[in-house]
Amino acid sequence: QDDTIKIGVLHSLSGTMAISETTLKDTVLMLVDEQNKKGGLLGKKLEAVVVDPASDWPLFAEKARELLEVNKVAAVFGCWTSVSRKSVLPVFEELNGMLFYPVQYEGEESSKNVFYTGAAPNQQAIPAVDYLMSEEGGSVKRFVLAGTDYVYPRTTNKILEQYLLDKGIPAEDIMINYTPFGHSDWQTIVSDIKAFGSAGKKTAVVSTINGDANVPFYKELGNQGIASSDIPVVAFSVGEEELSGIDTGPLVGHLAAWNYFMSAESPVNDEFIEKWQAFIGSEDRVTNDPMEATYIGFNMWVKAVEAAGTTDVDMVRDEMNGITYPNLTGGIAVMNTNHHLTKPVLIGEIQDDGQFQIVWSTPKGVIGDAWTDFLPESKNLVADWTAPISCGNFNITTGKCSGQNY
Amino acid sequence: MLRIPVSLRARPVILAFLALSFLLDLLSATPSRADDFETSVAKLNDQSFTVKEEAVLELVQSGDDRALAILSALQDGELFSHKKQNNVIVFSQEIDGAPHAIDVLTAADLGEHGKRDLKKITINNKLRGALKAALGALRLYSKDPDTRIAAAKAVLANPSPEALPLVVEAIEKEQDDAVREALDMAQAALLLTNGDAEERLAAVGMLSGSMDPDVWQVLGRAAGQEADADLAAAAQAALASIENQKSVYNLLETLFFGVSLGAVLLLAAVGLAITFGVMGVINMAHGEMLMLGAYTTFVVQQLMPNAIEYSLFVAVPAAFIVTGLVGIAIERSIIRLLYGRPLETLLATFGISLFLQQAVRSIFSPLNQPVTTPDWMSGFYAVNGALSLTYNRLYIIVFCILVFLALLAVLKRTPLGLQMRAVTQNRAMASSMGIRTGRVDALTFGLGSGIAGIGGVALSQLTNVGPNLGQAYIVDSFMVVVFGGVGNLWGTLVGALTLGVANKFMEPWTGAVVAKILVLVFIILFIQRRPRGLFALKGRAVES
Amino acid sequence: MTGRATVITLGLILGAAVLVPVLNALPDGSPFKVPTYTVSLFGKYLCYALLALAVDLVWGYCGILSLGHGAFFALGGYAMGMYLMRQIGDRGVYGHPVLPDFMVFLNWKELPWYWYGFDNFAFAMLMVALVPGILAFAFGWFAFRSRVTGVYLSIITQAMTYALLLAFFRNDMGFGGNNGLTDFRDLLGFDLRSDGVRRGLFIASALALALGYIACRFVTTSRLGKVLIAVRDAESRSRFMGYRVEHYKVFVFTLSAVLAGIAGALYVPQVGIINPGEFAPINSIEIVIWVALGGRGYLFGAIFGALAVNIAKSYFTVAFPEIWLFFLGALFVLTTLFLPKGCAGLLSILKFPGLGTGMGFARKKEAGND
Amino acid sequence: MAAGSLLYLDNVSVSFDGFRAINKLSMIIKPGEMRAIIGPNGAGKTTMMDIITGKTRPDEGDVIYQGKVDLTKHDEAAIANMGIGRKFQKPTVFESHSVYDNLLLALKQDRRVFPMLFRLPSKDEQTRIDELLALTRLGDLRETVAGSLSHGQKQWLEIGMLLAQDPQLLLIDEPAAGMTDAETEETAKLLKDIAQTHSVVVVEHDMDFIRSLGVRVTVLHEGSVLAEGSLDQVSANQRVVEVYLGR
Amino acid sequence: MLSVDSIDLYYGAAQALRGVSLSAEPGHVTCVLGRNGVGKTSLLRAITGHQPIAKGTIAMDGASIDGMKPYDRARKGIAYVPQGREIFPLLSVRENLETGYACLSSKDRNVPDEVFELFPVLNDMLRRRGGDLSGGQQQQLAIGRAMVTRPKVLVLDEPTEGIQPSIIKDIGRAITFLRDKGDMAIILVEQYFDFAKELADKFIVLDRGEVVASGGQKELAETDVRRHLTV
Ligand SMILES: Nc1ncnc2c1ncn2[C@@H]1O[C@H](COP(=O)(O)OP(=O)(O)OP(=O)(O)O)[C@@H](O)[C@H]1O
Ligand SMILES: Nc1ncnc2c1ncn2[C@@H]1O[C@H](COP(=O)(O)OP(=O)(O)OP(=O)(O)O)[C@@H](O)[C@H]1O
Ligand SMILES: NC(N)=O
Ligand SMILES: [Mg+2]
Ligand SMILES: [Mg+2]
Repeated sequence: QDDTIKIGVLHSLSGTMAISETTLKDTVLMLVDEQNKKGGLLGKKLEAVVVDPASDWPLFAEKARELLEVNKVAAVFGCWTSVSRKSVLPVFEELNGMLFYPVQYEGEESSKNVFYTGAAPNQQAIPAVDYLMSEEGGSVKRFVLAGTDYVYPRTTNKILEQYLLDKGIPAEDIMINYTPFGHSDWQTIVSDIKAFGSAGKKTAVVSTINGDANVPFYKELGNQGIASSDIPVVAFSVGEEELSGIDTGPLVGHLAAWNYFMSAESPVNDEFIEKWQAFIGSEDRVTNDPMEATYIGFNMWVKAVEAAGTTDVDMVRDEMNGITYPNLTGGIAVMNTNHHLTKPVLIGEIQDDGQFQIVWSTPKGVIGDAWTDFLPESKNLVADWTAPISCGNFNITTGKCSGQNY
Repeated sequence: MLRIPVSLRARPVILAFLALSFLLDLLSATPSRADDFETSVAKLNDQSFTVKEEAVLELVQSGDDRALAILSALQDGELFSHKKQNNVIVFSQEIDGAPHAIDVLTAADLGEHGKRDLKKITINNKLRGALKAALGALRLYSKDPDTRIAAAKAVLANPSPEALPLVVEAIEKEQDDAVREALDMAQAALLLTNGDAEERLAAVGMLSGSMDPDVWQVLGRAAGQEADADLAAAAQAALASIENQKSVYNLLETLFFGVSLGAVLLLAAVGLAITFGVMGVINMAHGEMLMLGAYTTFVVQQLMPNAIEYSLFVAVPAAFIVTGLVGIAIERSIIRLLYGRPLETLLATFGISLFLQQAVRSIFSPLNQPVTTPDWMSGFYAVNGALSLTYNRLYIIVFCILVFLALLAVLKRTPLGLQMRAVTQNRAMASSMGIRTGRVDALTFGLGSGIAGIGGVALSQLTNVGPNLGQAYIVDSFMVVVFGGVGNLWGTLVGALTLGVANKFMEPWTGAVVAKILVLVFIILFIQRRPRGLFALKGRAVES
Repeated sequence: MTGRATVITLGLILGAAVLVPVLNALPDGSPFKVPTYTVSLFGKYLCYALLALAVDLVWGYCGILSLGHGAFFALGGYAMGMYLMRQIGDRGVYGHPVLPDFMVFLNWKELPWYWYGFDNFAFAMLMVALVPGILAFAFGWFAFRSRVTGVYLSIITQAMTYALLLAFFRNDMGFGGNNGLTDFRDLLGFDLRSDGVRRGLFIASALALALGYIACRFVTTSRLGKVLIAVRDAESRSRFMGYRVEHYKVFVFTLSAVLAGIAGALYVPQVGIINPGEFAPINSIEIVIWVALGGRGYLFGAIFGALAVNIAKSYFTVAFPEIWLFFLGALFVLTTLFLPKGCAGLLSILKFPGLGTGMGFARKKEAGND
Repeated sequence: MAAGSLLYLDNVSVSFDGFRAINKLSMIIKPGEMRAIIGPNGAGKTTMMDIITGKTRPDEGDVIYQGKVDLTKHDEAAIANMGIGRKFQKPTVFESHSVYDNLLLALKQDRRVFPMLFRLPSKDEQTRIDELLALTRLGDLRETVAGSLSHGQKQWLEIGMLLAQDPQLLLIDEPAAGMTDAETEETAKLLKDIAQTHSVVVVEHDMDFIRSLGVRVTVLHEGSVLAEGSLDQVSANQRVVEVYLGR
Repeated sequence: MLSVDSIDLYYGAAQALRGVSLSAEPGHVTCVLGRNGVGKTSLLRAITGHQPIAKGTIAMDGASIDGMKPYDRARKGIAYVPQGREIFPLLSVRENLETGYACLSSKDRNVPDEVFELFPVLNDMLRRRGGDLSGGQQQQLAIGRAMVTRPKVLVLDEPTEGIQPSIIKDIGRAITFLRDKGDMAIILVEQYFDFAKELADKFIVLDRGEVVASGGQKELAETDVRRHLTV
């Protein structure tokens, strides 16, 4: 029994989020597989404990507790939606577990027990609009911020709105629009966008539309004949996997901002893709950004455990700070002391083969910012988990660090 | 003045070439030399899009006959650089079944190439814009009037100085009025951006009252201009008058949106109107029947990848049969045992729905499946710039009406329909009248499920085809059926349309979320007024 | 006549209320130690059981199939959640003295009026009962007075919870959007993370369930209970007999909503989050499913159903994470086929003949065995 | 006119999608009176009772009770509580309640929610129910679920429930239907002693039954009164013979 | 010709019929008499196949029909006019009649004229929903509906219940008419003794689920039969 190291996999395999999360479960299984082929970790085999929180947020907390208390896992890879993360957070802090969260999110958080390997807003949203406003991006002057009505889009759009205003975009040139989860009838909104875009200034849509709502949205765009050259749409939640469910013919040229695209040209990436398709047994399965985030997180953890020579959470955590690992796009990912990664930001254009063609990327990696500088309350906050601060939300003005959960 | 040899009339591309060279005489650009052309072509393979854009302009100006072909290929993403052969620029062409690389300069066949040998020459949105304009100009002389109109519109959309003389020339020799009109507009647009003061004002006059969004763009730009105050004023006036016209069409558009949403709701719900409305089975698995219909569409498309255009005509009957049979199987194996215990059907069908969801998840993976929209269903019919009706919605409305009428006919006109209603109203007595209740039950449930399957085919054209499809529609379906009045098909129809239209008229005011909330509140209040739904059955008959 | 069922049920609940915490208090490593994980897990189940009880009261005994009871549960939960939120005080990530974190980063300036008072435990607990109660009363008053019955009632209850779902999703509502309320610290000054408090909550849940059971039992066995069943079977007949059907319905509906609210309030501190997901129509349907499986019209059946389904769910999701829905689906189907009146129905036939509401003994028009 | 009358229908009409079921019907029932109503199938007898008991709202006309209350302004429960009880043509009982509980619920008592919640069974309620069980010959079925009674047994149970309610005015729709001739006579006797202390309106098609009641008879036809008087008088009426009795 | 041979019938534990036998020949009316709750309806439910029998057998033209579904019996020619009418409430009167077509080959799918001759009111109300009819109208509809199936055996459960006198006479005539056509066996459950006496060719009297008396027309006149019917 003691010759295995258990790690937890906490992704929904049923319910609304299964569409996105199942892939990440498989990714972890693949990585564990490989690690064991390489002889495991600290001379022990890795054993993945898979559970299904079923897209039910309280169930996430229950399962997290079970993984930590009953299965005594050394680390957990899981969660997609922010609400699921919020739900398990107290559990991880109470039981001093270690969670790797692989999805882009709204930021405004840094927990001692969580490593955020997905993008913070400044690693996705901000560069994306920078690109749109650039000469090359079509020097966009008018913005539609369309999102699903929940925290991630709300926050991201709040940040973007502030950012755009700071950049001198007049308020009347920013249209903000929210839709319910799984919204499927986009006729009105798309035609509004069309109208908004026909007012003389170059217009673009920044989409934080989540999950299932995207397919009908893009289909409607296609049907109402909004070509990317007229009104480009840049999305933060649409990756290769989402596209695999759409006929991308009409969408060529629309954009997405991520830290990874399957089309990235690098040997590690080719290798990763081959391994993945072999593991899943299908040439058609794609890779995407959260998978890379999982990949980085997993390997950083492995590296840290080897360095620490134990899976003891506190010791591994100390090793995690500043640890580096090659990402899949040919650069190096760094785990910063705020538990967010340094990653490059890429802009891709949708191709008719369902892939993204990288049309722009930041020259070097961007450091994930837990607390955005574009919201009054959070610009004074910094996260740093090394002494002397060792705090997730240190207020540089008051010099205080308000309530931590442990 | 330009004589077009009859022998060439049939060959628009060449005509376009002539046009091209003609353009360059006009521009009296420096006489182009072949090597410049080659360097420009080479530049297309550069990393930076700015360089590529230069290259495109150079090609346009080069006056070389090969330019058009190259640029169109570039626009359609069919231009490659050959990794194996020091990155010469090539087309890829099927030559007796094998892909061959063709040098764009020499037109020489560089032999077969493998999948990875060629690297696509990429473009971005900005470049697309530029290409559109350039090609637009080059196509002004196409033989086909529609192409010419398209070309004119393209010029209008991105007015670039070079195009002006071309347009002027084209106008002079244009016979077709429609095309002439388009060209005039294009010219106006060009003048508005490049002409002198009064030319601009004239242009505004010309453009005002147009219902073409591109024109609004142009005017918008002019309106935003500080430099020339009265021009700006004129442009704003023009836009204002256009706004008025627009508002009318917007109303029509909203109505259309509402009706089409209603049609979707109806297609989603009408199957339930049978299984629940007529049979009284609280059918929680209805959503999964929709889902099966959608997946059937997907499978059909997989089976006939080369005939996607016709796939739906196969999918509809296929979906009806597949889901119909599943329905019959469920009825015979489970529901059959639950008549007279309607509430137990809730539990059983809920179990079935979980089962079916997991089944597709295990068979097709939890991911959404891509269902292609046939060309004849994509795109839209533009009444004008302010009002355009998307084809898929139009067809779905029509389809929905057909399905509804067919169903109505079955229930009201056929013996089976009568037996269905008899059985569900008094099973025991129906049996004593010689009606094979078991068979009728199975057929009824099968029919309801089959219709749901057909609904699923329609949904596959609008939304995700994934394991959650059913869950996404089950609640709305029940709302529609109950709101309309259980057991009344017309009620279901009117209910669906009412909810659809109400929703769409509220959305612009309140936003999508609040609109949906208001619709729900409306349903609650409405049921207070009419506790048995929109088309309530009244009288003794109901109580007994 | 069903004294035995009552005694057994109460015995089991109260037994658990004593035994589980004691076993949990044992030193680690002792063979009988019940891990804290299990304690809060079963604490959660007990809340579900109380919720199921509430649904059975209206559905099983008065024929009101409510597809919106999740709403009352959630509202009770939110009331408790708001109290817990206020308890955080300035320990939130932004260290704001009053505003909860989510309000701070959406830069709200001051607390919305409807958050006032929730820093006071007594007030919050009052709201736990009042908010669902008042909503149910108002909703029921209008619906029952306009004689909305059967599926029509079911659907508008569903519409109600659906509308609330969408409303609470909106950040502007001031309830934390879809992230809901979380990150709780302590209750009445006791640290929510201490095993002590966990046991306390477990005991509280058990007692609440026991009291809820007794209350429902009292109602259903009273003469009013007989009227409810009369209403369920022949509403208009009972009218002609002079019973104000709408009053009876409003009464049970409200009572049931309050019970659901209390269940929600006890649920939240044990799972550590309350979010709009609880309003999802599917959740309310699931509650009905528990009751149907346990045996509609049998109070202990409802409790049994809630426990059975949720224990099965917890087990399946770990044992067969990939395909557990097959098992749960099959469980539901098989129950309907082989236990026509739910598990309780089986028990009642075996052990306690004539128990429950005698549903289904009635000679049914449909019952023609063709 | 309404004065001194227990029930006064003042040209009441109701029609169902075009079809006039009750047509300018006027009628007076005096306190303590027993009145028999006959008339062809579809004449409107049951509909009339529906109107009196608040089930159907008339299109026009008033229904005055005890010379003051206009019943058309009240709902079923209110009317029932004013002391108007009814036996339905198609026997309707609480199918999943025992015969005993059916009677218990019918007993005259404070029908408001909370009194019902806290009321305990009392001795004289017991005795009353036992009387009724004896009277309706359902004594050995007292614990049987009403749903499994035979048609006629249900008829009796419903009569029992009506008596338990102890209303001022009893509306009885076809009590003898599905009873043996012997039972029919029983029922007639029963109604007669009830009539000592109550007002009764009874609808029947069984002429022997009507005769044995020996009370004033009203003949309804196409929603209005065709004839009124003693049975012999109305039976002599040609129209009545034509539309109702037949030759 | 239909014959019931010493059948037992139970509802759960309660026995409703004990060794009941009876036979019905074409051109004859067989009457079943008895007080409330003695098992008359139960007997008919057994014959029409709505209630399974525990013992004995029911045969039609010599062939046993035990275990046959009600609809197969209906197709064999057993038509049922149940107690309480069992009209299809939401079907129009016409549709109610047409449900009988299920037994018929498409060529003779029509409503026989005699139905409207016997019950003209049905003709006036073809469009009205069955559930809206008055009790008596429903009773007439129920009989008419049974006649549509052109039965060999017509089973009537208290057809005069709630019917106005003149129409009772009509129904009496109807039954006589059908009997005299000679191709139809009629089983009639009645409480209305005089009516039964008028029509019965033979009869049985049930008490507590047992046959306590039976015989032909003249025995029926005798008072000991009435004894079984008195309370
Ligand atoms: N809701 C309704 N819709 C349409 N017609 C109706 C409705 N209710 C009653 N009727 C018609 O009104 C007339 C009177 O019906 P009612 O039941 O009062 O007759 P009745 O006198 O009770 O007859 P019976 O003696 O057969 O019971 C009948 O013709 C019936 O068809
Ligand atoms: N579904 C049932 N479940 C249990 N017992 C029943 C059921 N139906 C009838 N019984 C009982 O069986 C006995 C015979 O009932 P049945 O209906 O055959 O009587 P009947 O002779 O038709 O009486 P009536 O003249 O009142 O119609 C009655 O005592 C009745 O209580
Ligand atoms: N964190 C997200 N994408 O919900
Ligand atoms: Mg009547
Ligand atoms: Mg009977």
